Amino acid sequence: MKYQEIFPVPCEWVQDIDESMVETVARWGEQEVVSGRLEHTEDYDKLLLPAIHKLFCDIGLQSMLWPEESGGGGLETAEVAMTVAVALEQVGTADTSIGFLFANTFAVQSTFAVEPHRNEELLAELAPVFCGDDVAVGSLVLPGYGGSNAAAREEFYGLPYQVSAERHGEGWALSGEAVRPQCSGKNAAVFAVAFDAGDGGPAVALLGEGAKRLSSGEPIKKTGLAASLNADLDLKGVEVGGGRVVLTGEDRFREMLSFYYMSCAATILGSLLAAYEILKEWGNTRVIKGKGQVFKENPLDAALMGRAASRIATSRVLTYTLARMLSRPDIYGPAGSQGMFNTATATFKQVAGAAMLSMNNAMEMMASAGYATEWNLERYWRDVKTIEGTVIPETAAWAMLARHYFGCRTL
Amino acid sequence: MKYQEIFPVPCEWVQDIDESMVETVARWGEQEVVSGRLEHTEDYDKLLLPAIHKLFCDIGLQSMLWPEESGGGGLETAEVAMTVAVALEQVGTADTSIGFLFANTFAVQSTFAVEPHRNEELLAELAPVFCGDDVAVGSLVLPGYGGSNAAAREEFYGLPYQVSAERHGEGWALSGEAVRPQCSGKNAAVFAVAFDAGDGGPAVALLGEGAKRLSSGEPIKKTGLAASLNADLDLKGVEVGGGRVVLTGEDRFREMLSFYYMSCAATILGSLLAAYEILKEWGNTRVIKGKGQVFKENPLDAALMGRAASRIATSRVLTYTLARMLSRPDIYGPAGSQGMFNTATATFKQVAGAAMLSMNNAMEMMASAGYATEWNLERYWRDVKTIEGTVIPETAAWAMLARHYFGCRTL
Amino acid sequence: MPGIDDFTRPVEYLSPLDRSLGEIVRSWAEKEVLPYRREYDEDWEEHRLIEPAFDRLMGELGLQRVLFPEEVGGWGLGHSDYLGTGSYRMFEEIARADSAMAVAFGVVFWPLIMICNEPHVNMRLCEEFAPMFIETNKAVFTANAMTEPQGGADIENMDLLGGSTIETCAILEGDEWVINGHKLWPTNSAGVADLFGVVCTTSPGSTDPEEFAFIFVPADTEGVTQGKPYQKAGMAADKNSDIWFENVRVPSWYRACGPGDDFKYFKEIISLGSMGTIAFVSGAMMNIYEILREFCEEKTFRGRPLKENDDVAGVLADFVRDLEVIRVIGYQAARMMDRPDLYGDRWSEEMVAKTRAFKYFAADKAVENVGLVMNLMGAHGSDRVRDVEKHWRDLKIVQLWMGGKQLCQMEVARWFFDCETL
Amino acid sequence: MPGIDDFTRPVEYLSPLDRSLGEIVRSWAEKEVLPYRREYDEDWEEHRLIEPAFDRLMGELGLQRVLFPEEVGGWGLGHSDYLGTGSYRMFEEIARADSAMAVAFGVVFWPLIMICNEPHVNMRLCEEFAPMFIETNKAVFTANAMTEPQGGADIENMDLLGGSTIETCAILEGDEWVINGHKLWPTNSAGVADLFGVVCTTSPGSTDPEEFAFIFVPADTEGVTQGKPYQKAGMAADKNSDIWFENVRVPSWYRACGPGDDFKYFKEIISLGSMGTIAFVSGAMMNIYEILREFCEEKTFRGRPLKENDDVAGVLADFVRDLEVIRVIGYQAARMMDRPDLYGDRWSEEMVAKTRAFKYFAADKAVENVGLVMNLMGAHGSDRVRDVEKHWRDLKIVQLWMGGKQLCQMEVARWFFDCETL
Repeated sequence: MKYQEIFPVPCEWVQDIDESMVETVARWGEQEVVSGRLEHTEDYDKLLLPAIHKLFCDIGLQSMLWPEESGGGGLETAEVAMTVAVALEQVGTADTSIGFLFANTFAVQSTFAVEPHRNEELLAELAPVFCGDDVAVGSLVLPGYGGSNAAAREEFYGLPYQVSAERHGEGWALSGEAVRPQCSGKNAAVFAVAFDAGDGGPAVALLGEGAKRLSSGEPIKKTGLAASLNADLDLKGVEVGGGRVVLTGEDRFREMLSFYYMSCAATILGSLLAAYEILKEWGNTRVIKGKGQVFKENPLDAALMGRAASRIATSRVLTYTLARMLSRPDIYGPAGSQGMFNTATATFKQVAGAAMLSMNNAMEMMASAGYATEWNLERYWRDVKTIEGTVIPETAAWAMLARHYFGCRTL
Repeated sequence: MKYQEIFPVPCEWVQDIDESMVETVARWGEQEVVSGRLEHTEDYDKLLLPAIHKLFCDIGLQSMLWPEESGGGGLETAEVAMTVAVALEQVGTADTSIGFLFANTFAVQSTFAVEPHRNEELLAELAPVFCGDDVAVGSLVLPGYGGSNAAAREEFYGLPYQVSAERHGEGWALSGEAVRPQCSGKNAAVFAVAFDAGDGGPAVALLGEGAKRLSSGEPIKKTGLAASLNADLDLKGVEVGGGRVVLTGEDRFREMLSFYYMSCAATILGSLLAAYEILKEWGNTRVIKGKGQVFKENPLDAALMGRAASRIATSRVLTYTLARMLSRPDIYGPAGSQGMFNTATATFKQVAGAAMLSMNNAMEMMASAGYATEWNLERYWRDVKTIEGTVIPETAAWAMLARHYFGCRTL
Repeated sequence: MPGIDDFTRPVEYLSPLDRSLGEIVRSWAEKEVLPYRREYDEDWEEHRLIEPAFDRLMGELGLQRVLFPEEVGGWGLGHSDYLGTGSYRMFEEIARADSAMAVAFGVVFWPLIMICNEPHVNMRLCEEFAPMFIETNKAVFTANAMTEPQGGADIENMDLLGGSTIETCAILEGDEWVINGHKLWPTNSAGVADLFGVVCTTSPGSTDPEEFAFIFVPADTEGVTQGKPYQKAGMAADKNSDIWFENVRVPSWYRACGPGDDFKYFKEIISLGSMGTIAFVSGAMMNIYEILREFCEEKTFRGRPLKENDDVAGVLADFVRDLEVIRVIGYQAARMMDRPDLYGDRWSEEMVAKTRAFKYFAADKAVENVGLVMNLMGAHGSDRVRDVEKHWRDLKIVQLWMGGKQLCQMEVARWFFDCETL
Repeated sequence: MPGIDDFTRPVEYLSPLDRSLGEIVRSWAEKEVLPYRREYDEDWEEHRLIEPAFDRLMGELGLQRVLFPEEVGGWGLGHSDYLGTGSYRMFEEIARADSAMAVAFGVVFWPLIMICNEPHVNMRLCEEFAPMFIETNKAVFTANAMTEPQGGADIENMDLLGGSTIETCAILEGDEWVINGHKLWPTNSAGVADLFGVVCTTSPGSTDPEEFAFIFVPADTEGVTQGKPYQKAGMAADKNSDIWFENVRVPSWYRACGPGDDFKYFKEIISLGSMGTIAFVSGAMMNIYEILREFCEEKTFRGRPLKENDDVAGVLADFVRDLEVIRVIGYQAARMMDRPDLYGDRWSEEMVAKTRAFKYFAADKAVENVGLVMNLMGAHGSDRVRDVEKHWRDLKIVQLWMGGKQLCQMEVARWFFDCETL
């Protein structure tokens, strides 16, 4: 494994399939991304999309949960969580924004394609989408802050759903204006939209790209995440059948989020490792104080490097441990339990925080090379910051954790 | 396990023996310490010593590595690392300063009583000390900052040894003034003294309490760690035979430190869990804003609580993972490898930093109750701070990490 | 070579007394406190070492008189243009030696603010109380009895709660107030103070500012009982205890400013208390700077003095940087107290919010920095012979008083963001 | 309801021009910048939108003239008592709209400091260069060519290296300097500036202050070549590129102050640059405050406006607290630049260390706070329509220029702790 030796992980948990995944994705990163990554921020069509296509379709990340006979990877159980984690670590190293697309895609798929929730009907129905030769990104539509745009008064841990739902036969009609998906509002193949199902609690329904009465607005300009062509959605009573409602209930909703947070943590971990390489290179080659000192031999810079290394080492252990916990519900209980969900939240917040701190420090050390596009570092910094805020607003994260660990009732 | 359910750990690594250890030590904590802990800061002889005796002798922590036939616990392999970790978590919860004594004791013993370094001769020789009915604390004498007191010019990663050594037959004569041990300078049974063995690199020799030409000065007043009666030592050419030199070489020295750092991290983790309980109690019972709000329902306080919980959860995973890595050299390589040593350093620094941050926040929330002795919190805060600085000076820690992860040569 | 006097102060703001106040207090501290302070931790109950030092400063040197008007024998600081900056200098110099002594000293003026400061001088009470401070060469203390068992900082949270949580009740019977209640934590309680300023309500549960009463109670009045001092993480020179008021009777004119004005001017206690706190912080940090200079020259890492290690120097730089900043804002806060004509009334919501902001900034930064300094010092950080660990313990307490950090945050947000329910 | 004008400033320090400068710039910003700045990121190479706004501010409104002496048509700020506080106000108001514009504007004065400020006014050069700024209604820029490829901040690290690392060489041939060298990164390079101040050595490798030369070079001089602008994380209005000087010839009197004095007064560039940076920081933060007010009133959590959530309010409070602090120390720094008679020479090691301290404090706090604000805003934080993410990117760059954080730390530690080898 690429960084295995220098930053130890609980390697006893990593299986052969994971190791070969790492190898494949690392090679993809070298060949498809790193070689031309400077340009990627600018040209989605010419540069990013081909790399995504290679990863999602040719290597097959988007179809790994489908049966081999449909052209998928044949992974069915929660053990896939570890495979996803190690893959995303590599993807995130190459291009964090592509990692974020796959984190979303996996979280969407986890609701119907991972045991014990495998839904053969849906798998068959969506096989043409995810096992085909077109990139198929899944994108979550989660509760967010309320305000003039909020469609519903119901909340998930204080955050209103962006979409309101009315019963429509066996299914629902979904409505919402200026609904912001996590990614790829312009071009996701499937949106997994959270809404309130009344007594059933939170629910998630899958909407396809071409769903009637679903439209997307202008592309959003944002700090980072070049691979995500995001845009707000308008849902004007979009009808969705009961079979497309992939989950209901808090436990199932938390389970989806646990997988999502883990995937995002792994993506960010990859970013951190990329930043490590950039900083290491800088530290080895830069000379300061006249010609007196190789950068890394300066005690102040080295101390910051030491701290960064420490955060990487611990972030890595945490991410792998979370992946393990999610991959073995037989040992650790369901991914949607309060405990697992909160561990996932804590891990995501910890890893994202550690990454931002380390990247900020790295930029401070590299000074103008830190913010010049040419050295690549600033791109990871923008991407991680965007993920950190987009996945969950800070306030909601801590309130959730307090609720669980301190028994708060009104938060 | 006491906090198992609320803060998940990689429980697949915890064995039956560890679980029963937790139970025993937790009971000890409740009965011997928590009931009268307010007084413990003041009266070592009447209150702390009996608790230490019960833990070290009756429960047998100090003899767990000796063969059962000598009256020991019969633990011989590195797997004891996990047992030590879970025990120290409980000890640290009850009284962090007692945990620190055992962290030292175990680190000293790890040099000659854990496979593959078991030294039957020394085990037999020291059996009367550690398997008897008197408390026997081991205490490390490590390199520290130089200055007028520094005895030697040789350094371990930039820190000079406190003791200088001259060859004396098969053994050595050790000298040093105002030598500061990690703990218990007044009353440790065995000091493990680090010195420079010339070409052999660092070495550690065991000195008994009554060694000739070894004397201790006045007790030191310090911020915390009531159970450690510390004092500076004077070594005026203390002779030590070759058989008492328990290790030589950087690998072995790092191995001892890896065990030590892990043990200290586990002790601090216990402290953190105690602080969690205190804060939880406060959050449940305090009412603020007139009678308007139970403390824990205040979003600002809850957010700080959520952050604290997040740090506890991640600190726990990190400490257990480190213990696992040290306990299975067959999987993870020797505890003295650069990688393991740096993971241990990173984990210790991370856990100590997380603990200080959480305790500082908890004190801020509890205001005067935070600093009043009566609420017990301030004691943990003082103890952890003392450990954080005593174990390794900050500057040296980051330099070590940078050296390893960034290949610095002069740090 | 730069020393503690080379940190920036806005020289335009300094009081004409600045130099002499500074010299008096510094030389007192060098002689009477620094040589003994390492023993203070064990002196927390008895004050055998601490009391004589206070006698010298407050009684003999007379600094307990400064706030009173000249007419009653004081130095007139309360109605001068240098109330803030003059106090800042004294507090800072004392805190350099011992921040608990600084707070015990500063609190002497805290209730007296209510009667000595323009525009609400209460000359009758000044005349009545001045002699006990002036006609003696012993230290005489006051205490501000605010906090109650049920609500912690609720009393200070005046804008939200408007005094409605105060349970200590004062009922006018003829010419006397009859006071009943239970207070906790005042600095200079546990038998130290001779005079209390007691925060009462004349109608429990009311949010009417008119019902808020600030009433003076001599400590030897019948019905006043004080508990034993609490044991704390530090600050031995600052004794705190419970105080019970049981049918305590004092003359009706012992109410400081009267209905409405008690409530209004009580906020001055908050803004001035916050300002004073910054001085305690910068004083302690100045001493740590002195200690650090010595330590980092004496100790070595990789064979060179610590201060020549760039990483160590980074910690040192951050420390002095923050001390510079704290001192500049401390003096700005003091100036704002001195010149309400330029900056607004000391009791305005704006001044309360801004001084709270500066106070919790200073305390937070100090706690953070001293924690890092201790880590830098390794095993020497927690060793009492270096005195840094003492400042560390004390500064944590400084950070937490007056309602702690969270209350500061709420008051700051409330004013700057116009919040209503915090 | 408080707004951006209610943050504290030391009113005693303000320049008589403060109000009018503030009004001119604010109304310019509202009209010429705020409506367009969201498009600036795409305008980084061409400056199609950015240039006209500069023309209006600097050429038409004439603010590019302020530093020059009145005798040559300037406003005389360089020899006034309000160099610092006057500049602070302008910089802050511009940075509120766009901190890259503020730096591009501020840098116009940076090389001119060497010839316009007392006590080292070089009237011959003032006369020579003033017309290009004054006889036009177009924006005219300068640039300070300091940094070189080999050493980053080494040039600014003057006390340690004494100019020994400068490779750009100036040789006197008759009445002309012949300059050869390669510079990187100056603000207003990539073709923007009409005039360069070039840091040279007259003897490569020497640490003799006399060999340090600061020489003016008009951009159109033969042998000057500029590269294309670098792409950066933000700050589109600030163009940076390589500059090559190949046998560039300028008159011998284009050297700013002469041997020894160039070295000495160059430190004024550091102290004034640090002071200006604080203004960029507080200006950007003021705008974020405005945005936050709106956002936290509009968005809800648990059904209530965000600002009424105590946890959110805590973040808001910390933000305005730090902005208060930054502004107070910013104006203190500006005052120290205004009144060397009270605080010491602008080029003294003390002023360099102290302004560096204030600068890196301000930048660190801003970066930290804006990061937290983005997290608070959730998905809206990284959305360009809120403008916070723009300030976040820009402020990071502000933090890193002039040698970045570590160099500031070393200079601060060196002065306060008397270090020798940092």
